Amino acid sequence: MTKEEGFDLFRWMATYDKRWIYVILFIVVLYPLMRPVGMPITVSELTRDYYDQINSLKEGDIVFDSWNMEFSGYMELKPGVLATHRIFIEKGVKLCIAFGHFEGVAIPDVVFSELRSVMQEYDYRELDDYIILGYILPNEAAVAALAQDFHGVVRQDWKGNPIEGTFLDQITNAGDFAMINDYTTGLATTFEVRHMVLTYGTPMVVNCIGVSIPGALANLDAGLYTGLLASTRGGAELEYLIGAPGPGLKSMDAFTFGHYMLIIFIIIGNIGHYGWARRTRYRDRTGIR
Amino acid sequence: MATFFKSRSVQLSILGLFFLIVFVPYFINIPQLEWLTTKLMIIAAVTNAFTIAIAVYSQWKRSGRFIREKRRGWAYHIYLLLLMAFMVFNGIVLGQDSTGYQWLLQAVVTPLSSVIYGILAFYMASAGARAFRARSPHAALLLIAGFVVLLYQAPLTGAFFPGFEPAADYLTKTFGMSVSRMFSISVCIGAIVLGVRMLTGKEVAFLGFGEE
Amino acid sequence: MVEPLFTFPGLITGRTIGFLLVILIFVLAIYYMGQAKSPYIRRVPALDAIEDAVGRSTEMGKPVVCSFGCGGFEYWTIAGLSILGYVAKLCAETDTRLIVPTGGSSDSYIVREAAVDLVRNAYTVAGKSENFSEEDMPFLSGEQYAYTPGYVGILVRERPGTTIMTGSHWSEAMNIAEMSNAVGSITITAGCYTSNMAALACASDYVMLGEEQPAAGAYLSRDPSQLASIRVQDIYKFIAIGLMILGLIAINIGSDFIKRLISS
Amino acid sequence: MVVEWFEYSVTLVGIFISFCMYTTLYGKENPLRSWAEFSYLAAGTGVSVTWAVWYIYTTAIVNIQAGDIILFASIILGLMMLFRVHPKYSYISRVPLAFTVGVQLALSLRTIIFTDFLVQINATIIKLWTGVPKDFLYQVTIAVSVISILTFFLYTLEVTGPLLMTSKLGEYLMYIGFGAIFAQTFMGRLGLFVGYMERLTTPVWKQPYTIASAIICLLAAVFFEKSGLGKKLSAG
Repeated sequence: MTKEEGFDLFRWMATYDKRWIYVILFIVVLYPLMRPVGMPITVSELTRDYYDQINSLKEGDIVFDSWNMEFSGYMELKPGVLATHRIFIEKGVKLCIAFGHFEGVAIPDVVFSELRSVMQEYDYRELDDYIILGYILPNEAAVAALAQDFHGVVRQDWKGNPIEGTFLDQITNAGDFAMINDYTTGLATTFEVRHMVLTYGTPMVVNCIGVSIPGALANLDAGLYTGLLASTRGGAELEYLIGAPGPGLKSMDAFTFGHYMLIIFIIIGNIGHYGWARRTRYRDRTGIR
Repeated sequence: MATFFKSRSVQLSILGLFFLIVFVPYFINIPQLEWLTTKLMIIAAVTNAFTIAIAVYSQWKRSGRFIREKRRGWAYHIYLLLLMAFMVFNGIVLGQDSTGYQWLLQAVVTPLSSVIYGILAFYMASAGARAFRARSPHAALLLIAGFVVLLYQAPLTGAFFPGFEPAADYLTKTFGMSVSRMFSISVCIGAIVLGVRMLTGKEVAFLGFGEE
Repeated sequence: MVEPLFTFPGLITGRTIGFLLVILIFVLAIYYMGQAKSPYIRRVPALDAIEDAVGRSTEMGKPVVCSFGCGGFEYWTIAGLSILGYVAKLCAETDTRLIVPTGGSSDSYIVREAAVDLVRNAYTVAGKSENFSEEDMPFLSGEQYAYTPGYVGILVRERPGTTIMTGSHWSEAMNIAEMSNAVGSITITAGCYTSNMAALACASDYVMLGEEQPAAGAYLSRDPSQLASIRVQDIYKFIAIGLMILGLIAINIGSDFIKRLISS
Repeated sequence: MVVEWFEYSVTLVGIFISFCMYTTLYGKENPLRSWAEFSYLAAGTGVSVTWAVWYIYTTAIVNIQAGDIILFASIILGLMMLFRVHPKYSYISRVPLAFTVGVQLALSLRTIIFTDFLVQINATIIKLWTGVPKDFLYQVTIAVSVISILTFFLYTLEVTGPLLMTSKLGEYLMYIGFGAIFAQTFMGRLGLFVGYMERLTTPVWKQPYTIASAIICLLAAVFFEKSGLGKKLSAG
């Protein structure tokens, strides 16, 4: 655009430097996190059904607690992880925790330090109430073997403590778990569906990231999942449902601003496209479509 | 000995034999094989875990070449090899609770994992802003459906415009779910046929059968 | 779940139909792979897009970046390798520099060896073996999130005219597609799961949806086994369509015959 | 609030190295980004090697010591697998490769026909009218969408006549689905970023370091570009 043409708003809308989007996204996310506004939230049917499934567990039920997420995935699923574990602790459910990624090793300290007060309140202890087995789901063969002969694969927890003499003595194969509770960015979840749910019929609830929701909805509709919590927003709704505000509800302001920012930029882009690009026969440089 | 390892028919027999031992008992009740199939799965799982060493070797080979030939950025490769060695030494020899291992895990690995994965929000935002155009009927449908679901997902919308929730629910639980279900149905057949190609020796590149 | 329609002595209940369908795939695949005359396959639009894009890069004197994914030897990777072979042939014939980022997962090391042979053969067949450089096929680590900045770094440094991203890519696909666009490169991608396809449909100049990628690979390679794969998949799509239509008709007039058949 | 030195140093370096990697968004090479990239590559590989060794120890060695002698085969096959990169003896790795691929293939092929084919088809076969208009609308939409989109992906026959119509319908319905899926994918990515920013701003004592790191790294990225040092000091 040469100086003579002067400023053309439509042209700017079609060709502005995209890095402005990055700067604005930083601002609209960081500001409400530091100065929360506290906006209302509605609870979806999906989250209510998920809550009913978790709530149906009784004291002493043993749950296969599968953390199929990198540390980055935990950033998205944090609200759901904290909310469901609060419910497990309060109900006295026993947890058998396994990781599907080696970064999983950094997550327990973060989770259980956030829940320290409720754990002390209900006297919820490692080895008595929950056992961390570590990164034991590296590939499909590992999941299938664990499902078929639990004690043939695992004899100690992630710190080397023997699991003999613990509540895991009641587990011989995947069918002995009351439920599979899965937090996932993908990884070993598909293998658990094939070799635990399909083969042994163990009910499975999943808290998945946004990318996995379409596939998870198909499995929920097909009966392979019995409950689904969708990404950060699902976790925030669960926090609201159980009356325990946490990182999820705190993030919802930033969530709203982030979505509205994208919508505004899409509108700007379309106005610029129709107002300038099409008018000047600006040949799409690829000429393919 | 070498001919045994190099022989294609021997490799395909191993492939086929262990395939059948694990495949058939799932359909035909052969209790005697249950113990063996479990052990074979554990052996396969552990054998797979060794491939990480190939990753480290490939990285050392590549960085070594950068350093030997003083290619641009060779200093970074020295830093990489030293830090990797330090991390492996701490993790395996001193144990995962050692201060060095935990420090690097919490100061480098978890933050950068979060950044690299989370940076996608920016790329999706700029892709949406740049490319979400109603350029064609398809693109217009994609745009409208995306708009409705985006608006619903912003929690504030629900408080003022409750109408978006049923619309977004319909779009995600029918069209979105159908696209995913369709791909499962068709892709799984491709995966099974690929298995047939491997078992019948038509696809053996993974066995390194460039030459006989 | 509904009661199975029938049980077969010796076969575990509820898995009979699945067993028969897998056996049928084996039979059909072996039959089509053994056929002298390859099954018909229509030319997919992706190939025209690839040819246009490589031609444009040649005109601009810019390199082409083509990757075959981060996975091991699986469905999408083999399609990606076939397309890589085709792009390598085009680049060798037109003396256009080809850069092939490799790595990305613990399974990708083994695929890299096959990819190097593939590209070397393409240059040899074109009589340009001196132009082949293994340096232009860097191994960017076995870690997805170290592979991604490595790949992005190549795009930022080399500023290719065309970026062709096939095979199985996961979340890094968006990083790569957006950076490819940012450096002014024509971006051709292939999605291997629904969320990627939706996002790449936005971010790319051309996106291969679902099986268009394996179909393109089969069309290019003329490899009987890849052609057989596409053929068997089409047959099973008709089986799926048939089961669903008949099942819907039956169940809505009061008979769960099809559902019980499937559950046998 | 006294913060222990370990947590303090880990948080400070973690915040700063994060914004070094965020300079990727600036789109130009700079040494901060290279430093972050190589740090992650090194430390990330170190952690994955550590856990691979741990997994081999706990799943093979511990069980062998407990009497499961057959698992000794996994150590032998694993060591043979390493020959993959040997220039001369790489053929030795074909036996463990053939074995692991054979087992893995059986595990997926024996179940994928159910989870991805039969169970999905079965779920689409459902009573359309159950007295609830909403369910009727949902079920009809799902049935029509799945069937018509399937016809869009046929390659070994010319798509003409009625098949062309359903294929065209399938394409349009697929793009509606893509719109919804794009929005869900964006929600997921935004959730990831917001979740990490929440971690960098909680507790409150982290906030000044987060803001400072963001500004410093942005200025550094601009400086390295304008001064031309970025290209020189960053990795090849």
